[in-house]
Amino acid sequence: MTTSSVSANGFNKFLHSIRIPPVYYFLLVIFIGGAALDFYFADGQILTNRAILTNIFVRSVALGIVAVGQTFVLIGASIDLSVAYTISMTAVMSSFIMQGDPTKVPTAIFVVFIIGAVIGLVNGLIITKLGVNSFIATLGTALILKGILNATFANFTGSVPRSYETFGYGRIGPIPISIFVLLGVVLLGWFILARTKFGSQLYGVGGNSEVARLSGLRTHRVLIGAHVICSLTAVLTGLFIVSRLRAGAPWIGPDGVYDLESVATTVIGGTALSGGKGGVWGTLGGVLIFGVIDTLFNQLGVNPFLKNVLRGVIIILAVASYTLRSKREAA
Amino acid sequence: MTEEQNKTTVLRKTQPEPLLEVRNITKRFPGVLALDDVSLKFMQGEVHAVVGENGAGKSTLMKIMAGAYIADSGEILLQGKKVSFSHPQEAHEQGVSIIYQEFNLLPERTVAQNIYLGREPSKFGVIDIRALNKKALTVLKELGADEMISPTALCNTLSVAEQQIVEIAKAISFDSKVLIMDEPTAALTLVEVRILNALVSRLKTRGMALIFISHRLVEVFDIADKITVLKDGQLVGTELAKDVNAEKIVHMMVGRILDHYFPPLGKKEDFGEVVLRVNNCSNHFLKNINLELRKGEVLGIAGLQGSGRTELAQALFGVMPFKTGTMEINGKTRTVKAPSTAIKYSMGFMTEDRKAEGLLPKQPIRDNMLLTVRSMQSILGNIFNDGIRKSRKMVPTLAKQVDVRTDNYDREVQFLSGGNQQKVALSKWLASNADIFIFDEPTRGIDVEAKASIHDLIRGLTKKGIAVLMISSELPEIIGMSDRILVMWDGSIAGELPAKSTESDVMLLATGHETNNHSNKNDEAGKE
Amino acid sequence: MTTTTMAKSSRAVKVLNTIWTWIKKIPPVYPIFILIFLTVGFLNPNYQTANGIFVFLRRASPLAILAIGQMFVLSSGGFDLSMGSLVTFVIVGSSMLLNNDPEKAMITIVIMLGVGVIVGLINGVTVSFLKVPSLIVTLGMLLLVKGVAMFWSGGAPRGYFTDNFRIFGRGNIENVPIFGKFPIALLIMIVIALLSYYLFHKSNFGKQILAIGDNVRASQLSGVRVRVIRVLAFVYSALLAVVAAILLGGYGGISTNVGDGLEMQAVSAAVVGGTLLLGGKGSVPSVVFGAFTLEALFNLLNLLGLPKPYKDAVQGLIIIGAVAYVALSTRKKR
Amino acid sequence: MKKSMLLVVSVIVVFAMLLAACKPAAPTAAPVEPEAPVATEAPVVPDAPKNQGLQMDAAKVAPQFYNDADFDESLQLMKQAPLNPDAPIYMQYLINDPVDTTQYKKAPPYNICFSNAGVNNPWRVVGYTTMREQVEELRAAGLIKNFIHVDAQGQDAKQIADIEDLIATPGKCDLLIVSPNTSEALTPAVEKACEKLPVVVFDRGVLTDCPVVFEKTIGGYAFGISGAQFIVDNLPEGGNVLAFRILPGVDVLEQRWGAAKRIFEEAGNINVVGVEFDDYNTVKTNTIVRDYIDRFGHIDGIWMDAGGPAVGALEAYQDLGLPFPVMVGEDQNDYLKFWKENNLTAIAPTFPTFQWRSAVLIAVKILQGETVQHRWVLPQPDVTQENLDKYYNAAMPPLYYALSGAEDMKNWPDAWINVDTTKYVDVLP
Repeated sequence: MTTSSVSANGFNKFLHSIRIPPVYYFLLVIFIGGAALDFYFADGQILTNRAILTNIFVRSVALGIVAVGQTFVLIGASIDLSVAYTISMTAVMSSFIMQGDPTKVPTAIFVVFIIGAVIGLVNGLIITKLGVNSFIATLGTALILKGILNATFANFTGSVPRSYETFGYGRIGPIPISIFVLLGVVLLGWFILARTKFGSQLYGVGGNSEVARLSGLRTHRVLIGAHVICSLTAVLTGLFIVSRLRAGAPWIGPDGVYDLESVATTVIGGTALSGGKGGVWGTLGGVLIFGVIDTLFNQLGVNPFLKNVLRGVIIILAVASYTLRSKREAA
Repeated sequence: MTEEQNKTTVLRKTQPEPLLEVRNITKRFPGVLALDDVSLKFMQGEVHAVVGENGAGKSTLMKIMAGAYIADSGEILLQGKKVSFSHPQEAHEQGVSIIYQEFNLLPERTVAQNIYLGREPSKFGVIDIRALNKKALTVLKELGADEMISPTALCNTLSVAEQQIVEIAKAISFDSKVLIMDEPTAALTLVEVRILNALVSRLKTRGMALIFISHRLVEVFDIADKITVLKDGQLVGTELAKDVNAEKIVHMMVGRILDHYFPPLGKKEDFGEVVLRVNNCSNHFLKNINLELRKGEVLGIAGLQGSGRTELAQALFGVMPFKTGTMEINGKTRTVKAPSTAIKYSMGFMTEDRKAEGLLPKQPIRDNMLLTVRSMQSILGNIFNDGIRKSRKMVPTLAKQVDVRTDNYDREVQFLSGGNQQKVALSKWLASNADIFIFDEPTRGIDVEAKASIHDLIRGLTKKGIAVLMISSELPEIIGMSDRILVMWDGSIAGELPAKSTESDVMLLATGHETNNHSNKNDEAGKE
Repeated sequence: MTTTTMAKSSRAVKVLNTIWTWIKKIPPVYPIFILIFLTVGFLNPNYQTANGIFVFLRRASPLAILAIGQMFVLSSGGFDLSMGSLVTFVIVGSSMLLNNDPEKAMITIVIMLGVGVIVGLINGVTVSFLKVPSLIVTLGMLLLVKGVAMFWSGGAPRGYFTDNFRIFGRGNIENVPIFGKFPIALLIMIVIALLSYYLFHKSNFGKQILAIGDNVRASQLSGVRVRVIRVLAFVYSALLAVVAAILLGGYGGISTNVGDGLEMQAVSAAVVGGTLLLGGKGSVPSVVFGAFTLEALFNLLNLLGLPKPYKDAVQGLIIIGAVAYVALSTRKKR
Repeated sequence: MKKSMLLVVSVIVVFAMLLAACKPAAPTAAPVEPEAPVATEAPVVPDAPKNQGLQMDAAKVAPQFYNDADFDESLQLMKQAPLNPDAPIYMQYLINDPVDTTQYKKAPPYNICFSNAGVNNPWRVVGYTTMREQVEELRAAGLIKNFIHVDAQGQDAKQIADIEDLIATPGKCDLLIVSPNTSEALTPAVEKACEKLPVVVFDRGVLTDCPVVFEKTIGGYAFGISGAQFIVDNLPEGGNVLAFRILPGVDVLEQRWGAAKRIFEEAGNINVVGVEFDDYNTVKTNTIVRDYIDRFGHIDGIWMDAGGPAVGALEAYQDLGLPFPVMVGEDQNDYLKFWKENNLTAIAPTFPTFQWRSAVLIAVKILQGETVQHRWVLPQPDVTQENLDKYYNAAMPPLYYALSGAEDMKNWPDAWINVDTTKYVDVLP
């Protein structure tokens, strides 16, 4: 074998190994189509204005972080509908503990991550040990969190110190810090899924839990781990949102529809609801699609009610493009 | 025992301690006693074949040894020490690994990821991908399959045989002392079987204990040192391979002489007109299928796994319809694009995989029996007339016909024994008044008694003028039941054999060998 | 003599055993409902009168209807999350169509039922033919249907509900022997429950829904037209959502967020009524009582003076408990 | 199996306890008996311990939105006549706080951008319609070219991103109008916008003084005072009051309830048995009213911080065959109709929707360099028995708001009867 053929081989292998998720072609089409529409019907800012381009990402940060966590859960053939209230819980608890005092920031962050881990643990335990379907289990914990939150904090509570707002509004050079955080979470998510034993085991558990069990995996532990990770990403989303809103209120999670939208973007990104398949890069693509259409609708001045109609259509069509050729019956 | 250098020989000579031993294992499933007080010893450097009918308890025993099931009672000894595996991983860690009958690969993951699932080479939880692929390649090389299979290929791109090799690679990658193989050769071609046999000998000289389940007695005699026969969950006996012949083993397996076991074949005058004729039909899997099925006959379809037996049934029944060619049903040309059409043209299909394809596990016996009748009636039918009551009255009759002994038809079928489940699955086709029956492995996984009664049932059907197409991987069953035999190989029909052909005739065709006399035999069959 | 007494006692044990097995067969939702309702009646004498009970039943009727519809889809192995939005759509759309004209009431109801059929068809066809999981399809429809309603009305519905439209949700049949007043909403619920009972438990339709929910592959191979059945289940669910919406509109008047969260309440009621998620088991009477149980529980919490938000928390605990109970008891059986 | 179940249950319990421990105020899990003494809890207001409703969580007023000085000022403003009585009501102001705007002066036509919290309730629909009709009239007059409307659909996070989008393009907007979704959350975004262009905030406020004009009618305090005082004046002896709020966290709404609460507390003998959030949902409101009647036997006065679901509450009485309570609603047409048809003892404090058109008119004034009021306080009339006939218009739809101030517009009343917010064009070709 000559060196040149080795390197060519290596390059092909590389191309093969990165496997660009198909959602990015969809994203590209939407982006180009959107830019063209924007160019003809509005002021063409999407392509020319860097601030609007970065804002597409900033819009995607909150949903993106939690969608990474949702990807873990969906790969494990589970689902987490409690993320919206986990986000609320985080936002409320962190601003309640901080009370505008910069010295309390570490305590607050520590406490909310612990709470997040406990929520994930409870979800995981109910699903694995009590054998409750994940849809109902996490819907149930969502309702419990909702009740506790609304009964305890009826309002904006406390506030975050100015310094903490850097997370939401700060920039490194021209690029908002939050974008780095999102990319960091995606990279970490990718690393865990693709490069660690845990990730590999999660694919196993989601793909076929019986095979995973027979291969000697502790399937319950793996699934619980995925749920804990998902709740932790929800916590991070909550911390990000509270830094932008200055204070936390119980409704910010459900108002953002983070539960269903994180599932929708993850599925659009190519992760199957049935598990064992997908990855965080696809999810990022799905989230960016939502960011692009949001920006596009604003640029074009689309009627807000029509936006929801179009969102619904896009969710269904995007997923249909994957499932159309599948032989299995859907339910 | 001080001379370490010649350990193996010494051990053999002096009645050594077994590597793995099971004592008094009993395991019960709902409605079935799967294993009844079974004790066995497995030695180092020895290939030990475990044979038995379907449902004899072989797979259950293997799963208990590998930690996938927990025995109700009894104990397992590994190198003389008592062990209890509550989880397959514990078995792996102690050196007992297993290849299962069903495929156990994750289709969306690579070969290397599958082989080392849960045991990836890693530091602090981070996988060393290069080492992973390298290790996988080494294992594949050991199997001589490194040219054929790349460690980075996704498993859903592999052929059935390649997947089987990956399974074997996965099992031997454990550096095990004991390797259990549950029908590893079922899907392999002869060449691949030879590779496997060579490999088994290699593993044997390494000092491993190999446990081997197979239906193919020829192979068993090729590589096994010892043969154990199980029947109905009980141990019949263990023999040295060189001391016995196939007949003896078969006798031990079935416990009676074959002629008594099967109902008499049909007589020529019983066969009526052709009810199903397939002319040059093909689809993406099947090539140029031609066949005729007559009233009152049992047409056996033989072939190795992956030869297209099940696919043929699915094509006939409209699950994976033919793309080209014509089909005639009862003399009229018909296109069958969906099972519901096939049922309309009075066909019935007993599927191979009862649990996945034949039954509604959570529904009562009654609703399972009436499913096909209901699917033929109008959707809203029966609300305002007494059709439903009529249908309900059918249930006891059907139960009697298939000999399901229960007075509670509201029992969920998931709680029935395998044999009764199969009878329930059969009864829904009796209810639909089908006159062309396709049976795909009608006696898989049920006990001998139930088996016999199903065979009687099939014969009973043909006596009523029903045409039966019976697919089976069990040669004795094919030979014992069929009035004619079609043998499939590589998606096409390799040839036709008359009733009472020998197993070797069938096997030759099934492995892709042209028989010189097969056309003659056809002629003879025609003359008779 | 010991032997005879023993024989006697063993016979008694046998009888007790048979009684016990009968009791075990009763779905737990009934005793739970009775227990909660008795407590409610004990705390508030209103619930001891026929009128009080009717008020309660009328209030529970829309949820019961929604839960039945949801149960049809759940039993077939799917989800219908678009119900709540459809309720909103019907309420907003009816007020637009009625435009204060009592003569349009009938045609409005017919049109809305038509909309229900269309929404159900889209749900069902997308699941069956495009093979998109129903969770995603109906989630998309949730956004879409509400969006259309808001887009149509511009956010503020136009007309009043006329009295002849509201009568279904609000009216009573007067002078009914024994009962006195009998709420029309309850009557409609009973009619729908009976119809659904026949469809689900007696007709081929219901048996085939259970069949595809239990094992799609086996059903298909037995000739069940899986797609047709699935589509019909979604259509029926959407139709019942429309009926529930008409009752809710009659009961509460025009509001643009009546439907919010109703789909999850319907799932909860169905699950409390013993419906198996992902298909294969369901029962109309149990689900109706599941809805009643949920409502009675909310009443109980109110009478105990718990803050309203705890209603959600209790609902969460109840559905987890109901599913865990089923999961653990079937695991034990195996 | 049992072990794992125990584990899960204990984790849930620990979790709940953790939350309860973190809770900012008095425990809520303890059932509150109607006449139970509340000595064990630290009473919020020492002189009104009987008002258990005033100690519910929903009764808490967010301190950052409420202060007594503003309460007093509102009380003062309610009595005050406009300083420019000749202007139409939607341009009148009650206090003098002039600000010079010559630095913003530009040649027309103008491009005005509007970041809207949402068009998600009927009050906002009527206001938005009025606003857009005003824009069309100004377009006809050649003063406005583009009016770019961005809707946040009730989400803070989205509105922040929306504002960032709008100010990202220099020259796209000459002026930014903001109707904030919530006050605290939108403050940073509005501050950022102020650095780049003139900003007009209306309806709900923000916690910064940077906008050129913050415009609204007298506001939440006045709304709360009018309704609560009416109940204090008309409630029969020993009557129970139930208070409804739509949602927490909005300054205007917090102030309404804060003011009402103070009036109730100061009156001393008003027994507020409950404060509940109704999510602006009539069915929910109806149910809550029945629940409270179940629990307390009779509810004699209902106070609402937003009258949208008022008819839902009243219908509960109608269905139960009970006499109507002393009622506080809003100027929504269905309520006025119900009031008129059933001769209620009722009042409708208002938060007039005409302030939406004021925002546009003020924006144009700023861009023309005219002097405007930095804090522009518009008058806020109540609908009472005396003037009910003036405000109730049978021709208008049920979700119309009487104080739209739109009667002098070109498309009156069709644009408000057949509401179509989709017909307006943002960017002119």
